Amino acid sequence: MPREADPSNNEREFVLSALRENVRLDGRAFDQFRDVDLAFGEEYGAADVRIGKTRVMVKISAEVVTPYADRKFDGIFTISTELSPIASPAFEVGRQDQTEILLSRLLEKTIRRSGALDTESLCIIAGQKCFHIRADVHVLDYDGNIADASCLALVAALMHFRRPDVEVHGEDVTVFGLREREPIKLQMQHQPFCITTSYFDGGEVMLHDASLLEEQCREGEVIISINRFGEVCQISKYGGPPIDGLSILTCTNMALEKAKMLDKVVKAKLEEDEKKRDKGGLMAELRADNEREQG
Amino acid sequence: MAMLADRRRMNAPPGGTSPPVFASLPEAKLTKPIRTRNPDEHRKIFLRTGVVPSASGSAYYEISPSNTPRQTLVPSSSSLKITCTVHGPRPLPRNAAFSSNLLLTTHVKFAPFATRQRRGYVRDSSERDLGVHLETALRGVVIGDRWPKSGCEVVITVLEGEEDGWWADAEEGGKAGSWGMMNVLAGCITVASAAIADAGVDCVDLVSGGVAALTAERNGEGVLDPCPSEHDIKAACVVGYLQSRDEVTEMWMKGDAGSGSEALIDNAVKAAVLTRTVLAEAVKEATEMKIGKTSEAAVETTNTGKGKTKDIQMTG
Amino acid sequence: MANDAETGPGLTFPQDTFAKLTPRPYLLAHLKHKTPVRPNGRQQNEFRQPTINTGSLTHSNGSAVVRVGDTAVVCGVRGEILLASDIPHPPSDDLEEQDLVEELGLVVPNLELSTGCSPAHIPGNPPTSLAQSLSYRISAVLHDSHCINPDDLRINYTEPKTEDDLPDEPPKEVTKAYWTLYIDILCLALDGNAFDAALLAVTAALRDTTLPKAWWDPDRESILCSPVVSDSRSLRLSTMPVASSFAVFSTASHLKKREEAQSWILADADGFEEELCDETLTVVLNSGPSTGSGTTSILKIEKTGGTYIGKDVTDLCVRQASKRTSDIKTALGNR
Amino acid sequence: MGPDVVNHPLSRADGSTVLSNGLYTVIAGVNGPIEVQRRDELPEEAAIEVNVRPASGVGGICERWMETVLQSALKSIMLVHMFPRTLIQITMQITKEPSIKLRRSLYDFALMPTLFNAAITCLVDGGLPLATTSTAALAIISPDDQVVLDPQEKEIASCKSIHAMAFSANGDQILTQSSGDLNHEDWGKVADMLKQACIAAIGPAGEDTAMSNGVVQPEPWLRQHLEDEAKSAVRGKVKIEAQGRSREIRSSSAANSKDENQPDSAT
Amino acid sequence: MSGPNIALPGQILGASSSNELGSGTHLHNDQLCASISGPILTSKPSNSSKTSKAPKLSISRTTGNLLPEVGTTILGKITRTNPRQANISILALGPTGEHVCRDPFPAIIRQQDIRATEIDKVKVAESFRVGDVVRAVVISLGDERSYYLSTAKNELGVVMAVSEWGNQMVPVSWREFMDESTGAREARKVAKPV
Repeated sequence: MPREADPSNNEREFVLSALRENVRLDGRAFDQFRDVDLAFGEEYGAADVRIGKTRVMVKISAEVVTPYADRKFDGIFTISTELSPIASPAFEVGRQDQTEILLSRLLEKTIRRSGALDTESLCIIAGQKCFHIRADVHVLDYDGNIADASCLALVAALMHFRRPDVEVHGEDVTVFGLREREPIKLQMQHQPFCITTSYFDGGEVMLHDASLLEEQCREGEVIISINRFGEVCQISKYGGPPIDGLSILTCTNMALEKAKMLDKVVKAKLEEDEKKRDKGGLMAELRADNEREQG
Repeated sequence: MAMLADRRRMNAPPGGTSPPVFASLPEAKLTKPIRTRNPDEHRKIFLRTGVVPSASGSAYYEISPSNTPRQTLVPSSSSLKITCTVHGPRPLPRNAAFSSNLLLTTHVKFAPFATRQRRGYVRDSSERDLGVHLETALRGVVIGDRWPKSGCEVVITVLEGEEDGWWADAEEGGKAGSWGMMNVLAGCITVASAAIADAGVDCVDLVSGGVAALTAERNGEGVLDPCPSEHDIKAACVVGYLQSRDEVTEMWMKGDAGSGSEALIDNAVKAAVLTRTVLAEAVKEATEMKIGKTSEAAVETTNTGKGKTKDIQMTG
Repeated sequence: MANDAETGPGLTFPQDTFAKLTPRPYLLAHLKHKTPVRPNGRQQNEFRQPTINTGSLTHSNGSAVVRVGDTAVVCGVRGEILLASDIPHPPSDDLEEQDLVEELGLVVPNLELSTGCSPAHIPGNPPTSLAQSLSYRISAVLHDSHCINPDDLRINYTEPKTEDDLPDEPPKEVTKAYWTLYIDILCLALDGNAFDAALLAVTAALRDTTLPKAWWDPDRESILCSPVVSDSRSLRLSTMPVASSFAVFSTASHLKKREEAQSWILADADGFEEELCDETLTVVLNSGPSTGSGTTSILKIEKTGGTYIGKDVTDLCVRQASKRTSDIKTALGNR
Repeated sequence: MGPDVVNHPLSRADGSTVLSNGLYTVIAGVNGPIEVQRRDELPEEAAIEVNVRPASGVGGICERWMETVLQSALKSIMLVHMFPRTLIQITMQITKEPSIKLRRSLYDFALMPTLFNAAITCLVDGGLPLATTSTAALAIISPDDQVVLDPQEKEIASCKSIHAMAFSANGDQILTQSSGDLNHEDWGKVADMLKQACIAAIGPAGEDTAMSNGVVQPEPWLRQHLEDEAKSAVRGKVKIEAQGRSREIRSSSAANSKDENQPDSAT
Repeated sequence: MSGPNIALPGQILGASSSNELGSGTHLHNDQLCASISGPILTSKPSNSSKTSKAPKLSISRTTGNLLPEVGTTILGKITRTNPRQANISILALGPTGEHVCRDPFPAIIRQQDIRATEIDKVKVAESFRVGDVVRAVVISLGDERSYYLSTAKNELGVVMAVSEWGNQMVPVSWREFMDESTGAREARKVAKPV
């Protein structure tokens, strides 16, 4: 299988010495993201995120299933991350590689285990029927920083998604089609974002949103998942040379700033999308107002 | 449940299904089958080689079911139907290390419909166990050093397995030993030996499987080839036996044989001797057929038929 | 000719060797001969005659063993029970009755090739793309032909009258459970055209299938079945889908002129021929369940790879398939 | 009306397109020729791998079937002998599906032409040589026995039979997938109409058929798209050549193929 | 050949003291036993040989020889080439390929084993192309993967080849084949036609 081609020594040296002179190859500031673009699909729960050339798409779907026997009052929420060769020929079909495992673990910790989605609200009849919300993360173009991009797309898609409405009569459940009844938003408890800080020279140089080339040259990374209130969901550092404990604090502070930025992007785009969906409708106005109050 | 779906197969409906439960009705009372053969008599075996032409060697083994007409939908017992294919000697897989001997691998799998309870497609531990037992039975038989750096796969599919006992007892919470497995193993050994001979792989002898049991009905007296649904088995033994050398290559004993264990082994060997006659006959017959075919083919090629034998001639 | 080794190795090969070393020229030589015969001795449009045995598996509700040349397939049908209350997402009311079997997943066919049926299919591996495609195509035929009547799979219960019911209202009948048919197809020997043989085994096994009488027992709150043979009923297939596959052997190449290419249609290709043919066509005809009954319609035409099979060739193959279908039905009817 | 095609939306894949029609949106990417695993290696030609990935959920046996069908259809028009012992890897991600639930085989058949067209356009974008231009189209026969080209999802849901076919510029039939309740004559009718539609999409090559039957001919969307693509490729060529790191195994013939990226029949 | 005497594996054929061990047999204790099933062949000791007097007992293989051995002539197809060696799949055993192998055996012809003379000047690319049918002889069991073959004899080398344009070619000299329809010549290590 073709592996991701390693940069040549010259290339690596070039990147590193530029960084030592406070220059990134694409001219960005160290903490600057590439252009972040978020677009929603025609249907609910499809979010397409681009950060520079990196592109990730997330699709949410819902299905009525039987809950797990040991979690009768909870719905089911699963995140599937399968990398395919469309993003890079280094990703093989049907075989998990390191990148895929790390990404899926990270999203699991950041979104699922932090309780971002309220799974209890997905229960229809305890022990019998519940919603299974499924998020499929499709990485389409891989130019570094897929963790931040995937997490952003996932959060945006979850917030955009509407599940079908249901009605319960005793044991009978009626599931309404999207056209029969207005579908319902998922209950999100908070919106965490992954912010990856790549470091070079033992932490002397810290970068946000590294490109693939920068990732290949970096010594290590610290990934912090944090919501806009500054609550940290997880911090990971997968090996790499040790860095000063205090710099984790710096990372966290910087991550908070970025999380707030991404949060704003999501909110703005959601609002835009909602306006587009029912133009001029009074209902739409009211709903948007309510949301602002909640937020 | 939905999570466990196998993405390479069609899956059961998401709600999950259960096998039918039969009502006990007086007009369909099942009676436990009774052994009508003599204790030292083997059931009739059907064995034929060469059933899968694309394999190097193959054989089909069947213990014909008793011919009682079915009055109920619930089968009273089932018998054995086993197919075996041998692939090899052939080159080892790319990643294998050099081996100066033939690498023999065995594989036993029950068909989903082989037993009263529907089986899965993925091998379970009992199937892996059978594979290991079979490998032990065969390893010493094949003359491996004649086949350097090559491998040979023995693949067995059990289309219908022997039952572990009178099923109605098991249903009522009675004992459920896995006695059927022993008959299956004996069948596997015999059918594999036939298929290996069919493939033309050198062996020191034909190896045949035999089963014997000590039952509660006949105090102390053993029976050959016990059909588990007919007996109340206390202990059983299966052997892989080389008759011309009087050697046992594999032995598996279960249950409490007490002081009768030696007699039990002797009986299993006796059963294996009975099976061997069928095995030897089948192999011999197949070989005669093959010789017939080659001489036929020789005749055919000399009478160079139309278009069938096209020689290409080099010019220049 | 095989014995001229004494004069030194010449360039005359025994047939098998010729076939192995240069399979394409070997097949080509046969087809180009003035009285063309395929290397397997068959005519171009000749199918292998199947032999069909049914009902030999003890633990199946229906079973069949089909041998077509050196391809052998065994199929077992087993019924299990799906309780209506276990269905997480009951079908909506506007679902067409005939689509119920598919919607609920009541028919579960799986084809297994990893049985050592050929040197290329060794066990211990998950199903190959080929095996998965075959399972899919079989399930598609069973669903699209609507050959299984959903009513045959329903286990209904007439609810006793309660005081709330209006006195004149007929008793309410509800479906408490459904039979689910697990169709397990094992390929025991493979020499080409697994699809036709497998589908034949499936239809033969389904025709052989009997399901016990089953009822809802309100006291136990479960389904019970009658073990009495005379209570059981057989599955009535409403239609009989029969597949006929063809392969195209062609000398076409991107290095040669289009006009120079020659192509041959081979009915029911064996394993050797399949290896050499890129283009395949399968025609599935659907007709009444018994010999001569009902009108025949086309259920599926599937073609891929190559460019030889256009409209005219398809027409020709449909005609051959139609003849093949009546042959198969006769073979099945005689059982 | 042809589908909307967006060229080269992805940066990593050698060729890519987004293709959307009323029913589906598919994003396709091709990598190749690239290094092949030993077990898939073919001594005299390139191996072709097709991956179809559903919008939600992991692929199952129906995706494997579609991949097999497409792989075999594409292989017959790709010049695989130019790249022996390499791999051409086509991945197609479905991003939008019909909004109403279709029966499995209707869903799959309706998807087939979208996938085929997406694959063809992304192969052209990736500069992989093809023997001929070809395109696929979808038709159904309605319950009142009318043939409907490019049907809407509601028409698909209630159809009597469904047909996905692909034809090359010279009218060779590359792919046929028909299913439903149909007879001989109807099938012939559908095949003719789809053939015309496909040839019309490829453009003026088949002038004689273009005016027949007084049927309104769809615009040659594929031809227009390919011409645009070729023009922009010539413009962008200097840029491509100046682009950074070269791939590990891009054989010289592969590099040449960039230049001859128009299939011969389209010129 | 009416009713040949068929032996089964394990069957005792005679005492090892009075018989020579042939193929398809093995020794057990002092007995010569069959190891495959097939007709028993007895070859009379030739009178000229003084050392072995005993007749040689062997069992004829109904399946034919199963594996390539050192010295076996084989027929195979070239699967890939590089400047040092050509990879080949062994497809049939015997000078005319009497025994067809079910599974191809991987093998290598090293550059130095292509030709008997001027070994250092041989170029693999001018001797073999992918797809050529080659007759060669096994010279060693090789490494864990491939057998090693040689074509360093006149009657060994390429026996059938297809030109770049997909046409069957004919040999025109000891080192060239010709495409008769285009007239193009291609270099090969040609097996001497007999």
